[in-house]
Amino acid sequence: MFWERFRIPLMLAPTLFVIIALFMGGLIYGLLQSLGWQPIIDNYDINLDAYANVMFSERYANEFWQGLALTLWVSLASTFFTSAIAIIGALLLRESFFGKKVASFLFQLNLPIPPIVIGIGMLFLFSQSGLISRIGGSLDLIERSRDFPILVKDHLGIGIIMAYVWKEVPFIGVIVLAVLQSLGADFEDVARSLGANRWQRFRHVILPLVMPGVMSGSIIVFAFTFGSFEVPALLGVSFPRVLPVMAVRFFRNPDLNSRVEGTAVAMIVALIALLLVLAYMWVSRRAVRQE
Amino acid sequence: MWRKITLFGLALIVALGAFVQVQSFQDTLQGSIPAIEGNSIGTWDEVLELARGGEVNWWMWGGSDSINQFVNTFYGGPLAEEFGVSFNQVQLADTVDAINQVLSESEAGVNSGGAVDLIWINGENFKTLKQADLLYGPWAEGIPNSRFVDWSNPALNRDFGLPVEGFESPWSGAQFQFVYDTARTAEEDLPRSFADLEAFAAANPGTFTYIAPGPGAFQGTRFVKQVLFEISGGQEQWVGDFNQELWDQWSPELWARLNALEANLFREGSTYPADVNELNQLFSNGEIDFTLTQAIAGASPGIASGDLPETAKAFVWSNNMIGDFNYVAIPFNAANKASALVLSNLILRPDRQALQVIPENGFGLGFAINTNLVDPADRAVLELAVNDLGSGAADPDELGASLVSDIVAEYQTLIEQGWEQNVLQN
Amino acid sequence: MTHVVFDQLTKIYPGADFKAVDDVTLDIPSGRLVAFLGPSGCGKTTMLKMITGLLRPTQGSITFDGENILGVPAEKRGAVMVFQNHLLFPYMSVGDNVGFGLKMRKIDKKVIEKRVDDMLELVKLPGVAKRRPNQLSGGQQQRVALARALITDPRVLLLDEPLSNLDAHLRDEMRGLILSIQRDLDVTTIFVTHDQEEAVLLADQIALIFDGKLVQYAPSTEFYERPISERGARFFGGLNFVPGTRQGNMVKTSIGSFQIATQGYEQAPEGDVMLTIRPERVQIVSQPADTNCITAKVSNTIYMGTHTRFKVQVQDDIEIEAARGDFTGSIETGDTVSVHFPEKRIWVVPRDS
Amino acid sequence: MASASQSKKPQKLPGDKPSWLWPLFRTSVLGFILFMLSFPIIAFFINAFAFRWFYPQLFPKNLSMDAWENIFNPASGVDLWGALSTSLFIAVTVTLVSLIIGMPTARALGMYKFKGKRIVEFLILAPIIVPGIAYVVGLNINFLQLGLASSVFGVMLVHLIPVMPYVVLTLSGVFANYNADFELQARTLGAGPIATFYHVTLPAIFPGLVVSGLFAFLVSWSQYILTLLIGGGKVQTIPLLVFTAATSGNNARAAAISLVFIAPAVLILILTSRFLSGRSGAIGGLGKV
Repeated sequence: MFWERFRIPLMLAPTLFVIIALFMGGLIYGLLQSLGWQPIIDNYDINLDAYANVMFSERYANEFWQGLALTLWVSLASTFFTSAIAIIGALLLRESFFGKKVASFLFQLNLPIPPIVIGIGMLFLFSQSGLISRIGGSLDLIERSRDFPILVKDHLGIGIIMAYVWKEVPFIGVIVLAVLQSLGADFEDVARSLGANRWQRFRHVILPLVMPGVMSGSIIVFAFTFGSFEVPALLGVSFPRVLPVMAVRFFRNPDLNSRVEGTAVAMIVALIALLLVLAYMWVSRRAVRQE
Repeated sequence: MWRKITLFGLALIVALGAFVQVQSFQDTLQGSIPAIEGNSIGTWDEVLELARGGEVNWWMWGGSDSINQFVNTFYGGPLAEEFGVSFNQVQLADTVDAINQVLSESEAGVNSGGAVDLIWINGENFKTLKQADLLYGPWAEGIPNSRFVDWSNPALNRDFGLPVEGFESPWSGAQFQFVYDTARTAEEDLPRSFADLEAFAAANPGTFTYIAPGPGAFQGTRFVKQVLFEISGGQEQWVGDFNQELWDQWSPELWARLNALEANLFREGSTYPADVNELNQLFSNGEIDFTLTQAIAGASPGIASGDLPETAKAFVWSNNMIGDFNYVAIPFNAANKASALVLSNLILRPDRQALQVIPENGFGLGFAINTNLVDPADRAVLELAVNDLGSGAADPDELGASLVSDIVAEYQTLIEQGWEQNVLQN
Repeated sequence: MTHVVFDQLTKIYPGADFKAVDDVTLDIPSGRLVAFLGPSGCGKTTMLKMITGLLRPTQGSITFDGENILGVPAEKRGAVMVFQNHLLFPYMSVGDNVGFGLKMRKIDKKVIEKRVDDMLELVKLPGVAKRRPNQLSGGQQQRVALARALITDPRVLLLDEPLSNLDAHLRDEMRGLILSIQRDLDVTTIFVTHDQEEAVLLADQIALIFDGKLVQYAPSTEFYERPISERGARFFGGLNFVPGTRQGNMVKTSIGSFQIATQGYEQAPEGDVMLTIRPERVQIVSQPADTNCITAKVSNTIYMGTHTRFKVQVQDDIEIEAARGDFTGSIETGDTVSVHFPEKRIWVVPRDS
Repeated sequence: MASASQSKKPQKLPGDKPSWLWPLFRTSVLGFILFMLSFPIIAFFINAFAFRWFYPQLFPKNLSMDAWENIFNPASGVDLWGALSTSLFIAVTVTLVSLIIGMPTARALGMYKFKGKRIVEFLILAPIIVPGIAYVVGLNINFLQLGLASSVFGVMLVHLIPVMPYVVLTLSGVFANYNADFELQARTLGAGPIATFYHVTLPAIFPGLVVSGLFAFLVSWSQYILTLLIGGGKVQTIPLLVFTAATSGNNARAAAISLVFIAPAVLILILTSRFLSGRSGAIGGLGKV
C-alpha cells in the first residue's frame, strides 16, 4: 500500500532534494542577499537599492545596459550559428562515404573539451599574433600582426561567439544526428516522390523534423552562453563586458556593498535567461504548430 | 654563458651563506606577538613548536609561473626541511579572491580555522581587511628577522599611505619600469616622460598601450598615477592625507590627456590589456613597443622564463616612477598562524632576500630588508646578488633618480572608477 | 495514363553479392492496376523505388510512354509512392500533408486549398483538413496518404503494401476505395503486396516475383487455374502436389497414372513434373470412376462454415485435400473413399529442383 | 524527349545534373567544418612544445619540453597530479551519485504520468537555464556556515546541481523507450528485485546510462565558477589551474596543462562515442527539453 501510494514521490525525492535544497536554496538566498537582507550584520531591511544602482545609477547604468546588449548579442548569435552549422554538419555526416567513422569522431571531438580550453585555443589561433595571423604573414598576405583582423578581444564579441560555436556544434550535432538516425530516410523519400527537390526536402521535411531536437539543444546552448563566465572573461574586451563577467567582478570587489550589486546582476542574468527561454519555447512551439 | 656561470656561482655562495647562517643563528623574538588559539606567545621557540608538523596556506596571485616556482622552491623547501611545515601555495587569479574568502568567512561566522593563513597583499586589499578588523596582529615587528627591516622608512611603514602598524610584514621591493626591445627601439628614442610618450605615440600610432586600471590591475592604476604626477607638476603635493580639492583640480586634465592619447594607442584604445602577462605577450609578438615590470631585475626574469625576447631591457622615465613594497598579512581567523609567522620570518632572512633578486630564480623583486642592518657576511652576499641583475635590468642610478613613493589608497579607487567612466567608456 | 515498360531491369545493392532485381522485363499498359506479388524480400519494393527514382538500377531501363525516365530525378518523375506506414508528416495538419506536393510546385495557396478539399472528399474524409495526423485512425491516415499522392496527378501511382497495416474490415473498405478511385482517375497504378488474395481482388494483372526474378506476368485469374511453376502454384494456395513423370498426356505417379487435358500440360516438359489440383476441384465420389481415380482413407475433416475440408491419406507421405461446399456430412474420419481428379482440372508444372 | 536510349550501363544518379557536383560540395563543406573543429587542437600541440615562439615565426625555432617539465614539477607550485586526481575523484563520484539518484527520477518521468509532472520537469530543467553564478553566490554563504565550503564534499554537492538535469533528461529519454514488462516477466520467472535490476533493467538501459554518465562526467569535469566559489581556492581542480595558466602569459604552459586537462575527457569520449547514437534514446532525451 505504502509503496504503491508513494512510489512516484519516492522516486523523485533524491533529485528534487538536490534541486530544491541546493539549487533553489542558493537561488533564494542569493535573491535575499541582492535585496540587501544580511542577517549576519543584522540588516533585515529589504530594498531594491542594488538593482536600482546597477541599472540606473550614473556610475553603472552605461556599463550595465551595454553589457546586457553584448550578452544578448553574443548568446543569440552563438546559438544561431551553432545550430546552423550543427544541422549542416549532421546532415552531411548522415550520408555514407569513405572515412565516415573518422569524420564522425572529429565532429564529436570538441564535445568533451571544456569551454575554457576552447577559449585558449581561440587565442592561439585568432589573436593578432596567433597561428592564423602567422600563416597569413608567411604567405605575405599581411605585413604585420596588426594587419590581421581583430577577431578575439573585439568589440562585437566575435572571439567569444567563435569559441561557443566551436564548443557547442558537436552538442547540437549529436542531438540532430540521433534524431535523423531514428527517423530514417522514409519521410524524405515520400517528399521526393511527391516532387520535393533537395532544398524543399530540407526546408519542408528535414528541418521541421529535427527542429524540436535543435530547439531543445539550442535552449541549453543559449542558457549556457548567456550565463557563462570563463570564455568572455578570457576573450572579451575591457568594455563592455558581458553581464556574468560584470557580476563576478562586482562579487570579487573587496567592497562589501558591491557584493550585493554583484548578486543583483547575477539575479538579473538568471531572470532574463529564464524569461527568454520561456518566451523562446512559447514562440517556437507555436511556430511548429503553425507549420 | 659567462653570466650563467657567474649566477650559478652566486647562487652557490648564497646557498652556502644560508647554510652557515642556519647553523649559527638562534632567532629570538623582537617584540610581542599576540596569542594564537589560546597559546600566549613568549618566545620564538614557542612559535616554532606550534608550527612544527603543520601546514601553511599562502594565498597569492598565481599569474606568474616563475614567481610560483620561486616561492615553492625557495620557501617550500626550507619550510619543510628546517621547520617541519608543509607549504601550500594557493594560486589566485586575483588577490581579491583571498580577501573575499576572509570576508565570506567572517560573514558566515567562521572565526577560527579559516582557509587562509597568509596573503600576499598590498594597498587597497590591506586597507579593506585592516579597516574591517579582519587581520591578526600586530605581529610584524615581533618576528626575529624584522630587525633587518628599516621600519623608520616611510615608504615601508605605510602601505598606500595607510600605516602598517605591524599588521603586515614586507616581502620585497618593487618599482614601476617600462621595458623595450633593444632590437627594435633605439635607446635615444625612448620616452623619458609622459610628454615624451605622447610624442612617441603620435609618431608611432598603435604601438603603445597600458593595462586597464581596476581592481586587481594595480600596474595600470600606477601608470595613470604617474601621468597624474607629471601633469600636475610633481608627486610631492600628493603625499599625505587625501586631498579632494587637489583631485578635483587635476583629474579633468588627466582624463583629457589620456583620452587624447587614446587615438594613438594600440587598437585606438578600444580595448586595454587586462594584466601584465597580456601586455608582455603583445610586446613579445611585436604588436606594441613597450611593456612594463615591477622587478628590480627589470626584464631579466622575463627573459629567463622565455616570456620576453632576449633583447628586452627595462628603462624608466626621468621622474615619477612609483616604487613600493610588497607585504604579507595573516587573517584574524587563520588556522595556522604560527606557520604563517614562520614563513613571514623566513621571507626576511638575508639569504632568501638575496635569492629573490637573482633573475634566473624568476622573481626579481628587490630587498625588503635594509642591507645596512645585516651582518657584514650577509651584506656581502646581498650586494653580490644585486650587482648582476642581467642584461634586462635598468640602470640602477636612473632607477634611484626616478623613484617616488605611492600615495593614499583613496586616489586608487578614484582613478579606477574615474578611468572606467571617463576613458574606457568614453 | 502512362505506359510503363521495364527492360532487362537489374539491381544489385552496393556490396551485395546477389541481384535484388534480376533481369526483369515487364510491360504495364496505360491505366491498368498491376500488382507486384511475392514473399517479403523478393525485390518488389526495390522495383517500386526504382520506378520512383529513389533507387538507381544497376542495369536496364524504365520508360514511361517510351521515354527513358532514368535520367529524370525522382521529384520530377511524377511517379508517386504511398508507403506502407503512411508516413504523414507529423508536424503538419492533414490539409498541409495533402497539399504538400502542390506546395512543392509553388502553386497558389487558394488553389491548393480547393484541391485539398476535393481530394479529401474523394477519399471520403471531408472536413479533416485542420486536424493533425495523429488525431486520425490508422485507416484514415492511410486514406490521407493516398489523397496526398493523388493530388499531384501522378503519371504512375505506386502503393507499397497499402493495406497490410489495417484491420480486416478497414482493409475491405480501403480496397474498395482504391479500386473505385483507380477506375475514376484511370491512373496507371502499381501496388506491392505479399498477399495473393489481395492481388487477385485488386489487380488487372499480377507480376509474380520470386528472388528478384519475374516468374509469371498474367491476368489474376490465371494464377489459380494456370500457374506456370510449382512455387507459384504453392504461393497461390495450392495444396495438392504429387511428383510424377509426364509422357504425352499421361502423368505417372506413385499413387497411379493420370490423364490430363491438353491445356493442362503444355507448360511442363516431358519427364519429371509436379501434378497439382486445387482442393475445391477434387471430387469425392461414391462410385470409383474409370480413370484418374484413387482410393484413400479420410484422415481429417474440418468444418469451415461455408464448406468442409477433407484430408485423405493416400500413401504414408501423400495427403490430398478436398473441399466441398454442398456436402451433408456422411463422410467421417476413418472412412475409405474414392477420390477423383477431373481430367480438365489437373494441372502439371515443372518440378522445382 | 523521346530519346529512349536503352543503355545497359549504370545510370547516373537521378536528381543530380552533374553527379560529381554534390559529392564535391558535400566533401568540401564537411571537410571545412571538421578541419575547423579540430584545428585548435593542432595549435595546442605546437604551443605546448614551443619556447620563445614570437611573431612572426610560423613554427617555433626553439622546441622545448620546458612546459611539460614545469607542470609536472611540484616545485613549480602547480600540483598537477593533485589537481588531476581531485578533478577525477570529484567527477567520477558526482557521476556515480547523479546516476544513482537520477535513475529512479528519470524512470518516473519517462514511464509514468502523474500529477505535477510538468512542474517537476521544469524544476529539474531549471539549473540548465539559470546560470551557475546566480545560485552559487547564495550557496557560498550557506556552505560556509555549514562548514561545507572549501571542501571536496561541498564542491561535489554543488556540482550535482548542473549535472542532475543532464542525467535526468538523458535517462528519461531512455526510460521512455523502455518496456517494463520485461521486468514483470523476470519477476514471474522467479527473479528478485536486485536480480531483476541486474539481469534485465541494467542491460536494457546500459547504452543510455553510458551517455548520461558521459554528460555527467563532462559537466563536472569542466566546471570552473562553481568550484572556484565553493572550493574557495582550497579545492584545486584542473579547470582552475587552466584558467590561471591561460592568464599567465605563458602559452606553452597553458597549452600543456590544457592538453592534460582534455586528455581524460577525450579518452572517455573515444570509449563512449559509439553510444552517442539515437538508439539508446538518451540523446533523444536531450532533444525533449
